[in-house]
Amino acid sequence: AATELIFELSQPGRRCHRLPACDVPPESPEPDLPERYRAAAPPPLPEVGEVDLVRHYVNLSTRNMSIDTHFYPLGSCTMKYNPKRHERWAALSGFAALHPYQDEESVQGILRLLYELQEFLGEISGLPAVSLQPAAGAQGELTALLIAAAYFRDQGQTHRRKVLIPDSAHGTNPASATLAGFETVTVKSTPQGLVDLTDLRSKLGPDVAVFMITNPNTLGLFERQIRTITDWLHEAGALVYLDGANMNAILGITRPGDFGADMQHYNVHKTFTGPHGGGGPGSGPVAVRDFLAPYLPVPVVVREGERYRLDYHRPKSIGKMHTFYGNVGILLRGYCYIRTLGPDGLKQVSEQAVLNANYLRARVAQVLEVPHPGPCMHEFVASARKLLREKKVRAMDLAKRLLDFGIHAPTVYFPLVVPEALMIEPTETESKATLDAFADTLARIVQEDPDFLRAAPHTTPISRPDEVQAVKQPILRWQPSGASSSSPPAPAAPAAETPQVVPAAS
Amino acid sequence: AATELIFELSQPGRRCHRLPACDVPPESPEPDLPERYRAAAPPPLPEVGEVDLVRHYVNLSTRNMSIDTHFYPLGSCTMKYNPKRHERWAALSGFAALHPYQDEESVQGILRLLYELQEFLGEISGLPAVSLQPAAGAQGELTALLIAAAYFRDQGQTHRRKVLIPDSAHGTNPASATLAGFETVTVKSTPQGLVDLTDLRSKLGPDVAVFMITNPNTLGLFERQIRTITDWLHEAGALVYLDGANMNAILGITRPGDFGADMQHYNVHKTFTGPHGGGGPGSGPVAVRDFLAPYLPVPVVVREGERYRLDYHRPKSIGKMHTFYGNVGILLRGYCYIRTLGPDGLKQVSEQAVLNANYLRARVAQVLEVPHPGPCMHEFVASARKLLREKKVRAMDLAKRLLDFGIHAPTVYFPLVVPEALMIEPTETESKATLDAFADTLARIVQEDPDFLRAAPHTTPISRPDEVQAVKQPILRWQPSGASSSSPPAPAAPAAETPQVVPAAS
Amino acid sequence: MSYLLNTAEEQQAMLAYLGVPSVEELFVAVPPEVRLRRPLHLPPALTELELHRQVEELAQQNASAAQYPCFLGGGAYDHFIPAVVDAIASRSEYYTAYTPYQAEASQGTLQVIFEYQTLMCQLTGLGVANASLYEAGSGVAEAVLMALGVTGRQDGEVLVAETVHPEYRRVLGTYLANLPCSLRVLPAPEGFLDPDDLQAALSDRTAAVVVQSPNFFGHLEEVADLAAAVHRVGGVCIAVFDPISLGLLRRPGDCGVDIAVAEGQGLGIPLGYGGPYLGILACRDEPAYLRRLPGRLVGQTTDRHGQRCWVLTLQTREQHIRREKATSNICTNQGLMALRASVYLTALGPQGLRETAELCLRKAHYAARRLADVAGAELRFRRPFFKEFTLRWPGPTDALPQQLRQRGFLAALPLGRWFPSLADCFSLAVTEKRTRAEIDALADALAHCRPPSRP
Amino acid sequence: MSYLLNTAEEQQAMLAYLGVPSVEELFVAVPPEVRLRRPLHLPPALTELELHRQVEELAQQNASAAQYPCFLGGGAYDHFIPAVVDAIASRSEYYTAYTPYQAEASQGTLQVIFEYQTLMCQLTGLGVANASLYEAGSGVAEAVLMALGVTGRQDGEVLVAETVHPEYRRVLGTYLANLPCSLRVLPAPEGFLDPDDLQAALSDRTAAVVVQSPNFFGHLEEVADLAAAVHRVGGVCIAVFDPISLGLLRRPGDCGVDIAVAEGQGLGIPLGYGGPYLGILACRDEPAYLRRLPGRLVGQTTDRHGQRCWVLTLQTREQHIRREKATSNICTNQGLMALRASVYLTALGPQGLRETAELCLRKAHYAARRLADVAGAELRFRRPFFKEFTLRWPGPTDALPQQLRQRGFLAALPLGRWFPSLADCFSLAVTEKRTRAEIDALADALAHCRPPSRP
Repeated sequence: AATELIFELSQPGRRCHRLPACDVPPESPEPDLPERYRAAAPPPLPEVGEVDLVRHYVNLSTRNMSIDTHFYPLGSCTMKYNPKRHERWAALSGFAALHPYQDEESVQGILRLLYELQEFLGEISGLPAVSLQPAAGAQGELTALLIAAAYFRDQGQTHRRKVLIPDSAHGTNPASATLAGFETVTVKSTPQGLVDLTDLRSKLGPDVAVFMITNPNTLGLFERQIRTITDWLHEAGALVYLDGANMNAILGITRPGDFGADMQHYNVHKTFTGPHGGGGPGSGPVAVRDFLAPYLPVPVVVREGERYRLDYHRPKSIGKMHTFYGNVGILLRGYCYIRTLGPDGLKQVSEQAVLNANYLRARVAQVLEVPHPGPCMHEFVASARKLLREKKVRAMDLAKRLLDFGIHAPTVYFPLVVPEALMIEPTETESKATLDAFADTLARIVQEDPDFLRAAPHTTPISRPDEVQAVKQPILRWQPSGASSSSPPAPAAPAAETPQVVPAAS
Repeated sequence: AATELIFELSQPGRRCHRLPACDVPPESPEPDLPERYRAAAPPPLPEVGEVDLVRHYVNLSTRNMSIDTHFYPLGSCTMKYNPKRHERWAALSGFAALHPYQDEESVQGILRLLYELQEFLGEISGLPAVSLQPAAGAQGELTALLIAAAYFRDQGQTHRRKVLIPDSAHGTNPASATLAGFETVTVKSTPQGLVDLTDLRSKLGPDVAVFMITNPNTLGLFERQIRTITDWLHEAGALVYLDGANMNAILGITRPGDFGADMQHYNVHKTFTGPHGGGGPGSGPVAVRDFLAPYLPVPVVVREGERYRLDYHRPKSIGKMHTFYGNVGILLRGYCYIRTLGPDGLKQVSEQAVLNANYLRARVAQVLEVPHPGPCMHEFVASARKLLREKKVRAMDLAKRLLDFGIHAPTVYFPLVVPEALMIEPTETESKATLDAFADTLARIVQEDPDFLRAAPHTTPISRPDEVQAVKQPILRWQPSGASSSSPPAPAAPAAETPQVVPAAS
Repeated sequence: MSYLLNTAEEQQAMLAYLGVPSVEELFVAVPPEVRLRRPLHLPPALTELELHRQVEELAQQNASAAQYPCFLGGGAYDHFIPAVVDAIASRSEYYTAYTPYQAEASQGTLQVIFEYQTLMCQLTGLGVANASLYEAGSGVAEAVLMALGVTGRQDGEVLVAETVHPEYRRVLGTYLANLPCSLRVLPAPEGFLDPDDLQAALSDRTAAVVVQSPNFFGHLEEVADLAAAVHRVGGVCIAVFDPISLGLLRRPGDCGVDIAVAEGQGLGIPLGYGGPYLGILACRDEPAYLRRLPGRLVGQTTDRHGQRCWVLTLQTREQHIRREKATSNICTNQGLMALRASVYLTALGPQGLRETAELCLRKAHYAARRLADVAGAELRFRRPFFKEFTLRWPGPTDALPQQLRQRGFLAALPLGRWFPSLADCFSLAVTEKRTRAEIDALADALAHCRPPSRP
Repeated sequence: MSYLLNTAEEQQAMLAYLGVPSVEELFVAVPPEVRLRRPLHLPPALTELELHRQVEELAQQNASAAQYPCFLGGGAYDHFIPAVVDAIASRSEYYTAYTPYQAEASQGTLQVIFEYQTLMCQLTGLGVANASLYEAGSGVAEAVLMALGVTGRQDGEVLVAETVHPEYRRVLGTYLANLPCSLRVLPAPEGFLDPDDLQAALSDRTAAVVVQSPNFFGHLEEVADLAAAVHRVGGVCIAVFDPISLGLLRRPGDCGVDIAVAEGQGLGIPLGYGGPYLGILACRDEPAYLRRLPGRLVGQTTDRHGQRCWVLTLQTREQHIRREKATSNICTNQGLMALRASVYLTALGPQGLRETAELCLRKAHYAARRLADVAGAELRFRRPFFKEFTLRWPGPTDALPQQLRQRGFLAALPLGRWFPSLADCFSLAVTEKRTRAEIDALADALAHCRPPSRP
């Protein structure tokens, strides 16, 4: 019954929410709404009672794994515990019921909070100028690239059309670069999983605008040559952008500004534990060096004595990325997190995240190949290549089988540079006991019958959905007529070969 | 893992909640707390992290059936939908953060709400004097009986020592009567499930203080002779007490005060949909005739002009049943419910509850014996007697098997006057579709293999716990030493024969 | 109406199936002469939006402890509630379930209660705890009823210290009104029960002695000495405790108490204008006690697959089986409140409970020093106290709460309504939530409340 | 620290297993010269109780729509949020899960999104909706990027009505800054886009036309006529709509719109000082559109047992597979906000949505009549409007919001910051929450704000 769609519960005439009678006098002398604008009937939404609605959505919720119910070592996503206190605070009406166009005098509390958060993020990254506006990491990337474009335009360097991106980068990097109007150039990785300096050198030139680097990178490795890299870029007149997806490894340990980045984004929903919400909302503030500050989106929160205000008067600004000021509700949670942890606590977060990852890496290395030398930072990538060769068991099969043990699957088939990749990020909020249980389970699973593994999971509500069918005959909405959809066949883009599951950068 | 006890997750030194540093100067010149009062160590509570705690209790919660997830036709318990708006309102700090000893001027809002609720409950029952103090139905019963005792004492009729109780009554009735210092006398039921008037007549005498009647009774039947019964009692100088457990059937239809009751309790958590909370908190206000008002517990909320106050000056009062004013949080939900439904809505509640019950009764009667003639009121009792005779399948087996279909079991083996009883109360907040699904499922189940039924449920996290073992070797707490408990053997009272599952009156 | 599901069409279909023309026909058993022939006199139905407005207005007509620092005590305390407690208690699988009769459908609630029972044993140092009672006042009454049974002194005497919360004493009196035993209050003019005074009152008729520590005035009683004295005459010692205090104080079980009772409100339960609260009851792990324990119990067992699981057990004590012979008429527990207390204690852990108690102790003592410095005020008693203390005030105390509220505080519980001899006294409670700044400001406020015409 | 799990002993055990003496050793890859050798300059850690106090103080330094009747609009509206929406959205299985890559572990989120997509199709009358975007402003930009691809007019012209929210236009400008297309704003001096003016601006270079109805001033545009004109030159018509208005108004799909975009905040999402909100995007069910749809999509399929189920699908449009060739860089959706909108629309149903829209319409028109009666005020435009309208005021409007707040209202959005020619104008929005009494009181308050020295 939980799998019935809400539309299938609809009964004409059934109702849940009711509205008060109208308390203003009727329209006169002419109708308020000319007939030509009026729909004959309201939209054909479902008609259900309150108990139907509640049972439907409550039961549906239990068909998810989540941090609150399971270990969720989804690499690159930093699925750490989401504190309940944040939910209580974010719900305070003094925040939740603020209209974005209230006069500034009436929102001094939230402006102060946002101002302080700007300061915190500037300090943590070593990049002092911050915009909280981007609504997600990918939008943060785009914002930074638009800032770079504006900067070079301002500098008369419109010939800088290229953005260099390592082959291990998140897909958002090249996509954002394209969207910002740049051409992308891929830089190779070494067998050790780091940027291939020779390849980088060969691609550096006067047409390069930005190097987008993820550090620690998506293999969980810190770029040992980071200073060399950033020095080269700066010598070439280019800017260095840090993809901040992996900030959880380096809080208080090292700062992007100190290792040569000029711009970075944060994922507040990762590093500072905004709840992931089944896919969002996220929040992707950007931090930049002072010389790039004029290009930040408007408004920026500024302080004048004891008052705070929104500064829109920034003539070189790229403009706006968001109608209002960003995902304030998520920013608020990030603020509370930073204030809860403090400087020592944040450093301990990274230390523990790295310790957990290395411990789990060492345990997993007893079972699966871990292709890159350690120590790792906050995550690591294992490979099921050998299992595939020997038993035709794929990374995906292991991932699915883990679900049977109440463990969410790691990220699989990413980064693309590792065959049969399993990308594992335990985070600092998991205990040794949980890590041991994961490793023990994995060790047990790899011994299991290959056919059994290829049919896994065996205990979940569904198992191995037909993704090819979903693409070939897309059904993207429920329709009253019955089973088959009028949706057209899928677009011609290549489909069948592509990996089924890949990570979100942002 | 969900079945691990929280104690088994404990790790010495692990912590969740932390306290601020002390901001007052240290004690001086002598210590605040003499050594002889101090414990050497704090209690050996579990030591867990916040994510452990949250996962534990969130996962545990999903091992319950509940109204929010399943149809829950538990007879006599009125498991209707609990509106979400009530939870929002009860959490308002203007209610939730009121200290019971605040000065009256500072609590005019809640006093007004409680005053109005007293008025509402008086009007609904036709018994105008109300105390909101009893914390549950059973305490409401006791309160009413203590009022009766005080009244008769006041009247010089201390010879009235007996309380008459029908054999179909909830167990709380005789237990409350005993606790109030009365002797109990059982009155038989007729084969039609109503009070046996001849038996009643024979037991009526000058020593009778109170007749406790449940109407509609626990078979879901309205006592057609209710006026005769109450007239007889009044002629005999006794009082009539109505067990209000079944008020959901008669809101706005008939009033206990109008059919001759002198006192009644309400179950706010049933009739007015306070959430049942896994067993409580409930709320059991009593309503009485004006001549009994002086005996109500103190305080009563009174109105003086536009102000409300707590009236403690009631010299004939029985005293107090609760340290403060009762379960205000549940009363508040009841108030909101009555204001949401209004007079017409409450009547429709009963009409729909009765319609649902009769419809389901008719459908179930195709499958199981329904021993008493209809129409029923808001619930009905079916019997699996025939199945037991023919297939050795018991009511309990059907109840357990229903769980496999996502339907909470009805109440079984109650009332005691029906062999192999299944007591079914659908409530008004369930749809015809849900009732049909129940009836269809039941029809399917009775055809199933008896061995299979006797082993049911088959899909729940556990199945058929050994209740005899639980009684013979009671383990009533976890102990660090390991499996076996130091708890002593059980008390000698008869155990094995008693029904496993029985309903709550209150 | 908002929560009714069936449409007019469905109702017609159901009536058609039943073969009756209208719902009215289903009420034939209700005699016409008792039918209500008019609408109930109740206010008209309101939509969620309308009622939301009205309910918010009612809430705003109260001055809450969320706005005003609260120094009120007397059995209800403004302790901090960590957000995890609310988060877990708002899981609707807990709050919309009922009594866990069907173990297979109720392992969540059952395990929570089993854990609660264990936590209460850990907290009190006693061997058995029930699944909870309504609140402390009726909890004391239930404990006394147990003691009457355990001692067999059904027509004996119950002694209660005057320092026990006066409303607990009153509830106890109400419960015992029609029973053969007698009830005697032991005076405590110095704010604690002197063991010698108890000794003098004990006899072989003594069924139970009820004490409270920290007591109503906040003072610590000599519980171990009192319990030993009670035991010497074969009576049962019942002690009311403050669960928060056990972060620091010796546990009732370790002091020889037979039955420990407490108000569990401080364990993560909102003040809520007095309820719903949580009645904690724990006792010796002895058959005579267990047999007479009121309320529900959850026990551990195994299912047909051998899995560990939990069930309601020892139900033969209870009303639904024993009817008039039951140990009590109770047939619910405060399930959701027991869940809150469990989450609270688990969140705090031993160290957190200790630190909370330490903060209460130190802040209360700081407050006592500061307030006793206010001209005219003085500590009424010289006894060790935990988080609550009593001040004498030069003049009547009835108007003080309102005066202090006007200066921004919920504070001062005048004691005259229960103790005429203490009409010039009031008590204050200080929890870990109170800051030094709030305490200092309260002292200033109190200084302004001084009646002008007194020395 | 609060959320770290491992004790010192466990950390030692882990280090021992790794054979390293300290955590420091694990950071060897970080070159010493870039290590931070000092603590971060951040405020010290606070416990929950301490931070609770500070955060509550910050919240209280704001004047919220929970205290003041809110008549502000401009893309965010104070609609009523039924309690069921909060109850469902607070299920932590929803809010602590992430992107549903593993379908077997994510059917809850996947089905919710599939239902959301369907609801958006039902609402808009279009055939496809994505799993949601960040909010309306960037949603408009994404729609325009789609249109550039669909028409193949990558270096063509994008026309935007001046009546489209100025911040949506500004976001669009930011997104398009480095792309070959050009962007032109079509003036609308009378508060709506005259179809003749559009006609004159259209050409075979026109890739997309963006209109909004109800528009930024609250007025209804002639969407069907505009769409028809756009189609005649082979362009794509993008319309921004107000989801609440569709309880009464013709749906974008029924007016011939190709891509409909909306801010979904009104659908059960708190005002929250501007975010997180919900970007709704729906479009024609045609391959050219589907291929270029940004963001996630959930599709129905069957599992290996033949059960109906849901998966993320058509991922070959997305960045994680197509990288620089992706249709957009988006790799999240606003999952939790889409859930809120779904619950909201389901709770309202067709009838509830209609009644809500009707109340907004009637109350807004009542308010317009009342406020235009205030001496000196007048309606600036004479166009049909839905729930928002523009008043001309005899004098500068900058101080009005503060003046009205001091009289108890959040009201008046001065338009001068976006439209210098409307420096003497402000807009007001009226939702179903506003009462006649509040509207009347606002009119009184406005009368008192009149600048003294103007006629």
